[in-house]
Amino acid sequence: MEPVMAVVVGALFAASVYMMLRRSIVKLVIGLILLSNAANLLIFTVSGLTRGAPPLIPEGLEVPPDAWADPLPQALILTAIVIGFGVLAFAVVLIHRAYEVVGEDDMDQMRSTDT
Amino acid sequence: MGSLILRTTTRLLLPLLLLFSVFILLRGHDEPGGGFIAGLIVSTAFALYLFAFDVARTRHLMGADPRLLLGLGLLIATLSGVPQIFLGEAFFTGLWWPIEVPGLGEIKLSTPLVFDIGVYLVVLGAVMTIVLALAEAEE
Amino acid sequence: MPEWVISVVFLLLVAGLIMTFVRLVRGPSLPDRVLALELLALITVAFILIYAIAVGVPAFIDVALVLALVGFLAAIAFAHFLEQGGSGK
Amino acid sequence: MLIAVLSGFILAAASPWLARSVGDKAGWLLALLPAALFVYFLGFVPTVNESGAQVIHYPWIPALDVNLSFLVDGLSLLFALLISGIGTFIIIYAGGYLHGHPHLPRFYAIMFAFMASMLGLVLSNNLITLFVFWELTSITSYLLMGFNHEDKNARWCALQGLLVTVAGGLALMAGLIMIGVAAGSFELNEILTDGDVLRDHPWYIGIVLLVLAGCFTKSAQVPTHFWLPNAMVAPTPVSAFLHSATMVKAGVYLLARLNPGLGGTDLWLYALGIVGALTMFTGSFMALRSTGVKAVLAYTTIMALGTLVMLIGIGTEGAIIAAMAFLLAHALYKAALFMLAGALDHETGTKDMLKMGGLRQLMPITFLASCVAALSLAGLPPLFGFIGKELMFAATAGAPGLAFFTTVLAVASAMMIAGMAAVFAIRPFTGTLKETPKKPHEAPPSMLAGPVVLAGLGLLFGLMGFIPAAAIVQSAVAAVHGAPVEVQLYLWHGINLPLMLSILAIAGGVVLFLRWERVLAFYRERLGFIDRFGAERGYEKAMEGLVWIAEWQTRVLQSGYLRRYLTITVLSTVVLTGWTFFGHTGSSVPLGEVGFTFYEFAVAALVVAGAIVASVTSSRIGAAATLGMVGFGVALIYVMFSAPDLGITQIMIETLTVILLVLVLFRLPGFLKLSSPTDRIKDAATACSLGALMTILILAVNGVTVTDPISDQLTAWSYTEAQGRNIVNVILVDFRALDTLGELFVVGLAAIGVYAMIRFRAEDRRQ
Amino acid sequence: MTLLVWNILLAFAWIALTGNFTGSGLIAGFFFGYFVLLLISRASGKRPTYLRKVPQTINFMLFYIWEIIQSNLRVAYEVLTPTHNMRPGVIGLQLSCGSDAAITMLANLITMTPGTLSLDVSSDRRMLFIHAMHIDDEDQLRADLKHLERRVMDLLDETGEQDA
Amino acid sequence: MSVAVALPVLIPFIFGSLSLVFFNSHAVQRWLGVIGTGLLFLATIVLLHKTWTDGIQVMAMGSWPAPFGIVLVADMTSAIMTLMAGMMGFALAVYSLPSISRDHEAFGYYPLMHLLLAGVSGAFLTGDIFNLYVWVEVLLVASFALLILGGERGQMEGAIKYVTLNLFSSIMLLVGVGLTYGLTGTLNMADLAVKLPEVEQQGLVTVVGMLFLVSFSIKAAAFPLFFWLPASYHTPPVAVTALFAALLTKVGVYALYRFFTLMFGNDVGYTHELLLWIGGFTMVTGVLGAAAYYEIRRILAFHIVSQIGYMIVGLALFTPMALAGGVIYIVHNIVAKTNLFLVGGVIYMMRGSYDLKQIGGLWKTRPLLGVLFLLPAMALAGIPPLSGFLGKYVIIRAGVEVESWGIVAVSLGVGLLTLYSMVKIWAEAFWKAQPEEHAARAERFEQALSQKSMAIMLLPIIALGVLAAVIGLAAQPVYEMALVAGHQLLDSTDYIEAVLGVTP
Amino acid sequence: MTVVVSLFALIGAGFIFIAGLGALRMPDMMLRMHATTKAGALGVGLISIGVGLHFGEASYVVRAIAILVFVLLTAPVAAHAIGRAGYFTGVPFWEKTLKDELRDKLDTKGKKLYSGMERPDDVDRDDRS
Ligand code: NA
Ligand code: NA
Repeated sequence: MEPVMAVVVGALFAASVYMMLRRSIVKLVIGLILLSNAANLLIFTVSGLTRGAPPLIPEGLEVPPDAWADPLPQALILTAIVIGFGVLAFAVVLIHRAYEVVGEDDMDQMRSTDT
Repeated sequence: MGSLILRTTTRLLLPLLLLFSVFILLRGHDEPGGGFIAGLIVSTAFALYLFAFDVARTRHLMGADPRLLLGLGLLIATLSGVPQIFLGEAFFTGLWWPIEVPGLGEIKLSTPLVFDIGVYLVVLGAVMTIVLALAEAEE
Repeated sequence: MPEWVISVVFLLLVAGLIMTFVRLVRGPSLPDRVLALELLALITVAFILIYAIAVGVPAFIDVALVLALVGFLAAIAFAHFLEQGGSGK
Repeated sequence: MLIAVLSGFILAAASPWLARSVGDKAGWLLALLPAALFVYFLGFVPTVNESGAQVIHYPWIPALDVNLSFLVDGLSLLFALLISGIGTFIIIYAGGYLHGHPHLPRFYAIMFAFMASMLGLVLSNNLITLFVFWELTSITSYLLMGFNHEDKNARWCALQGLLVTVAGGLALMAGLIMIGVAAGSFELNEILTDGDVLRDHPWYIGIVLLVLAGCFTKSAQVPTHFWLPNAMVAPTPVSAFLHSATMVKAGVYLLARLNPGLGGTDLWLYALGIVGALTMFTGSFMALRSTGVKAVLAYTTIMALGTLVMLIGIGTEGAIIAAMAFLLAHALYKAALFMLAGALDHETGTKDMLKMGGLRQLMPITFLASCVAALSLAGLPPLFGFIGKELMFAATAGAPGLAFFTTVLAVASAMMIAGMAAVFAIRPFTGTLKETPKKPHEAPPSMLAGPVVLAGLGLLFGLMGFIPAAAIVQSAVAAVHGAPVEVQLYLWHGINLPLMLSILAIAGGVVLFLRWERVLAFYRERLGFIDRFGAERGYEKAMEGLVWIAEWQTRVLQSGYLRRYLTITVLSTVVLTGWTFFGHTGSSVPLGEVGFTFYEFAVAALVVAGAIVASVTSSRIGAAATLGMVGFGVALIYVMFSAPDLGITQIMIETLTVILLVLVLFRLPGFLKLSSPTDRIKDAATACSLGALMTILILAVNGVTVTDPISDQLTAWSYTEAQGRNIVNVILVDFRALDTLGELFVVGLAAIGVYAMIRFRAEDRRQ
Repeated sequence: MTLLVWNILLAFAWIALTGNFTGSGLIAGFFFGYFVLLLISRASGKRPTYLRKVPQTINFMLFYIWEIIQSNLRVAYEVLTPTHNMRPGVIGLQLSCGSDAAITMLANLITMTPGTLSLDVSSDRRMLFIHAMHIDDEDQLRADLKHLERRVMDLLDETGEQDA
Repeated sequence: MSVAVALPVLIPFIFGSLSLVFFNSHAVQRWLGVIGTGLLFLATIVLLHKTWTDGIQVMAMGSWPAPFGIVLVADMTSAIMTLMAGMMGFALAVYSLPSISRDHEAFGYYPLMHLLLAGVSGAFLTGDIFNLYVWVEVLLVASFALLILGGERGQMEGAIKYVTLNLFSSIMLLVGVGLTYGLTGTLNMADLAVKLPEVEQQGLVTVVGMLFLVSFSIKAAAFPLFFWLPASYHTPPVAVTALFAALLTKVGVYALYRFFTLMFGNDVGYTHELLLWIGGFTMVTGVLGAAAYYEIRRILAFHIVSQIGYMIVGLALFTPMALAGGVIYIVHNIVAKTNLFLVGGVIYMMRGSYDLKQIGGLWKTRPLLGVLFLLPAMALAGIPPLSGFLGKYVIIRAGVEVESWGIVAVSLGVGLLTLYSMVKIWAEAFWKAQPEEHAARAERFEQALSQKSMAIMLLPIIALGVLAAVIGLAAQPVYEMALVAGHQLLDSTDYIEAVLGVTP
Repeated sequence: MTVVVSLFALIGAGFIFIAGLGALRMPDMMLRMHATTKAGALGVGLISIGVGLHFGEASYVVRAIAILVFVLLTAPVAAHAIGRAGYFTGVPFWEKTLKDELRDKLDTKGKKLYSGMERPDDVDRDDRS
């Protein structure tokens, strides 16, 4: 499954970057959402995929039976998901405000600070 | 949203969601769940209430300003790791106090639990700060 | 549960997923997309439940439980959006 | 010694306060410091003459070979005496010249800082410390040049001087560091004892070129001489000080100082000899056409600097003697002349010699002092300037390989200078009294003390050459030459080639003086192109070019288009990583086992399809809905591969994201198709390249087997040590609680940010 | 009183969730339920009494499940047949019940039963608008709906046409 | 176990949380701001002192030994960087008192400031690569929020670019962390220093290193990835810009130092050659960018880019002296650049504009401010004996010693252009007479500025100006510390032993 | 027991398939909703019962029931919300739709929906909730 997931992650990265390269600020945000999903899945995939063995220790045992999925990447991704959400919330409201002050959903109109 | 049906259902769902969130919070150490997920669930509960009613009522329901919850949560989470230093342990060293309460069985009070409660409050405070601010702007 | 049952069940669920996805993409109105999304949430609940049986891990039921509890919120949110005057375009 | 050098800085800090509290006559009081220093340095003369160079060492940054070590030998002492001696008169003079100026206290402060820097420069034994003071002279002289800073021209000229000298200074810095590294020591007394180490080092040519770049710019050698006349925008006391004994002499000083270490090669000879001679000629040539009292002196300074550089380059014993004698002579007469020029300017209100005349009766002392100093400039006996010039002619005539070239230029220069000296001494004072902007009368004593004393010294030293010779010139020559030399300075050496050349030069000078109007006309009519094509134009073009390049680069790079920024960023990532993967390391992509069930594949495919649809859909809210689907798909993937906590979190976050998008998006407009098809294809290519890179990286890393991940230990401890059965949660709240804490703050911060964004606006509206 | 009932219900919900069918689980559930109620009691509203409704409720649930199954078979038929024989339309149903709970319950039940979908309640709560797949026989449809309303009202102890 | 190493993180966290709890009381927030940053400053001094006297400081959070839990580690580099964070935090808290508007206070300026500092300190001190990602996000989101406080158009536009490009950077960092875990099964930096060289496919290690290189280069605003900085830094209030200028890009630089000494030093010939080119181009493009502008904050913003180049060059040259030079340069730059922004803020308070074409006459009326500008400006231009000269000298000398002539030439040339920019500000804002057409506004602003506000703002300016001089003058101890830092970076034995308790 | 569980799963999945098919091929939004709400909810409900039976243990059974209850509770509310919003925003009906008694009762501006039975002295009862 890893090769399939590798392609999925690649596709998510590509889609997100493509979205971010649009002129629409709304698409920009959607691109950001996809980007963070892509990175999380990348970590998930690259540390190995395990089927049906969540890292939970059943009652009566001290470690999970047999092989279990690596819990550490899961914890990292969980953190990354939540961080991604925080950042996303900010970004969404930011584009909303930017739209309000600029009056257009067009990144190309937002150049006053550089030139 | 001025829908009677939604409002009534929300009144029914709200206690269930709140209870469920506490449940998810407390058992997270042993099964899927924990402070985050619980905090997110309780946030969605209030968000649902917000959609069914309005900002004022949601604020009233919550009682405390979500920014206060946010600050308190952060303070609790941070401070849950500090006192250990006075016992000569590193910050955030887990301390456990299994307490035998008559009729309740053993309750495992611990600093990770306190930490998780902080997490819960932070998530609730943050999400509701955002959602309420947005909804207020909308109104 | 026999292997073939699992396969058939998944086949049905996947078919449902795909058809729902087509509706999600085709729209044409926002409510159409939202109801597709709502159905997707339901199918996902079912999918997770079946998966829990297939691999024999009851812990996954909790995932389904959460989704069942909050899945309809997206629909409520979209409905709210529409009633606030959003166009969906 | 340390106190002696640094006292200037201390006084600089205190002088504004002192000047304000003492009032009018502060100049006289403040001059006590340089006077005391002069006496202090004078005290070193016998010691140095008897027991040679003294090194005084104070550690500063020994780990970096930077020390406050001072080398007191003939050369540094000569300079130190000139700086403190002339400095004394300059301070007094400034009190008169800038009388009543509101910023006079500030002027004193900068002046003292400058003086102290100059002293430090000439006394430093450490290359880096020397450079420190070198740079300080550039900065402080910048502040002095721009003293009349509300005048745009003054700012412009000051900037020019600063940039030219600092540019050279930076080259010098590299050169000095290279010397230190090559010689294995940054202490001059150690470096200079064995010059062959440097001369034989592979870096030698580089070192010489860098050092010359520094010295030539500082000492206004062609083609960077143009800044010096412009520096005349400074108040006259500054010009007098900078041009006679300090600042512009720093380059000469350093060349002389390093001569034992770097000199004696063909490179040194030709570089210094040719550039010096050309500078000498250029200075004289430009002086001849100047009508401003200060401009004339500025160009003659260039002449003198060229002469000194040339002489150091020639490097023979005679040349070094000539250099030191000329240096001393020049310092004396130039300081005097500048102060006199300032007196004229101060009293008449104009700098143009053509507008002055008949001032002899009104300003007799000025006239007398001018005559004496100008005679020294012209190189007439019995003044000290004559001795210097005689020695110079002797040296050029004996220059190895450059005799003819240098001698011809030297004689030509001497002619022109003689002519201009006459113009300066005679034109303003003779003839009929002309109307000037101010009503002239004799300058105050503060402004005459310096010129009179210095001009008098020129006469004294000319008549009694043995005094300077024995006191200081001999030991200075020894320091520059690197070996003891016997020096005797006389007016009369018998009838020889130098004398003939002197006579020739003076005769020519007389002719030029008499025909000066015609000369000026000739310059005006025939030689105007010099201004259009001179080196200064080059500077201006360089500055324009710099600004042009800067603006062009900024337009191109900082275009304001986020899309372009992002494209560059993404492509940088892909190219750098991709090249490292395939090109540099030649890594390969192992295709592991591709085992999957149909429903896993279906979910994966739906995620991809959803992502693609979201990116091409024209419905904004449709994209949000499709995103929700991608989110559910990702949650399913987490569940299918044993991550229930992730599945739940993903679902919750997805739901909240939809809520958020919905709350925000409803006010935004729909998508507009704004980019062109070409753009879209390019963007798709960019996007796909990153996607492909990530796919490859995953596959490659998946091919690496990890034997003992740290999570094995975490799993083992989860229940036994941390009392939790959900290992992921135990990691979150215990093993890696700090991550979680940080993440909480991220969420909290985002909430504050959102709150502020929304509410701040609300406040705006209310107002 | 109603709050107490709610609290007990929540306590049971708690032990159901935790799977901890012991006294301590019940106490804990009661405890947490109490806090939940404390919190939401801010959003005050009328609560019906529940205790004596248990058998009635079970009865009703069975009825309801049956309705759902019926409804689904009908939908399945419509979906699976290649041609559409539906005659859809929106009708307004005059309401007898007046309480929020009853209306909501009725609306939700209608949604889950054969070929009908509640759209909304009029602002004065006298009319429920319903989208139906088949309004060929509108009278029968209305009769079925009124029957459902009656059952809901029985369950919730409402007498009809009151509430003012 | 060292308590000191955790305090620079916990203190701002606690005070940030407290500020949030007292969200509506501005007076309390102000006090918390000054006290909290003051304590942080003290804590960082203690930390540096302990690190200097007792060696590398480590605390395993939660008592979980490395590499299993998260460790906080302070070697000299970390301790010095943290000290700078504490110092700047305190200076800016004081400066903020009169210069930050009521509105900013009402919308979370102080908590954001505390938490930004926490993020920065955490990033400097963590010994875990994922934890570094978390800290980077903390400081990033704090900076997002600070950036938009005020809600003006320019802020929004700048913020969009800032957010987007920095997020891309964070994602690359996250990807890099994920891949590193996939390669080694560990996240602890010291453990990685041991395990990365043991990976069979060494090529892949370098490849993953490139992702970190890209990510941190974006954060550090290195060429060609700096766009976000000039687009946004001049938009918020000057105290915020100063805070950013002081610390944000330095986190990127620090991370480059940490990663490309301790962990990704397996292919120095390649990676550091690359860094050298990046550093060179960064210097040149940055300084040219500054030359193109006539607005104080923009000039200063572009100079940040330029000076990042010097720091990267210090790393790229990869000798103890070069690394020490880099560390000194970072310290110097933080002190001088922050101070320049602060002076710029005072100029604004007195003239109502940052545009050099609209202001002037300051040298005539405000000589003290002139001196206070010259100190950091000349320091930045590398004029001796101020702090910048020390950094420049060490780096150039290191360059000369390894005969890296190209970079020596570029460094020197860039120094000249830096001076040009500083003198441009000086000549226009201080020397030039106040332009008549803007005199009315200037007068209005000057009158509105109270003596007390001015005095409070000048306090940190004077302190930092003196510090710039002290660093240059008392260079021996500064260099000794930096050299120890350089040695520790180059030879990771001590670091690994301190963290893992084993000698590699 | 396996057979029962399999049956629940199969039938449930079948209903979900029908829901998906309905979503795809029903002619208008309202009719699609009939399919998705009912078949979807029932399908999930059946499957969750199957899961409860499969795992048998009390806590899982309770959770399975909880899923069932939640779905049956929330699905109609979601349907109501979407349907109402869709109707209010004017999503077109299938051309074979026979009648629409709501059309003239809606006041979108005042956000009011009239019953057509209002008495003149009516207070706005909406305020009560
Ligand atoms: Na791997
Ligand atoms: Na975490």
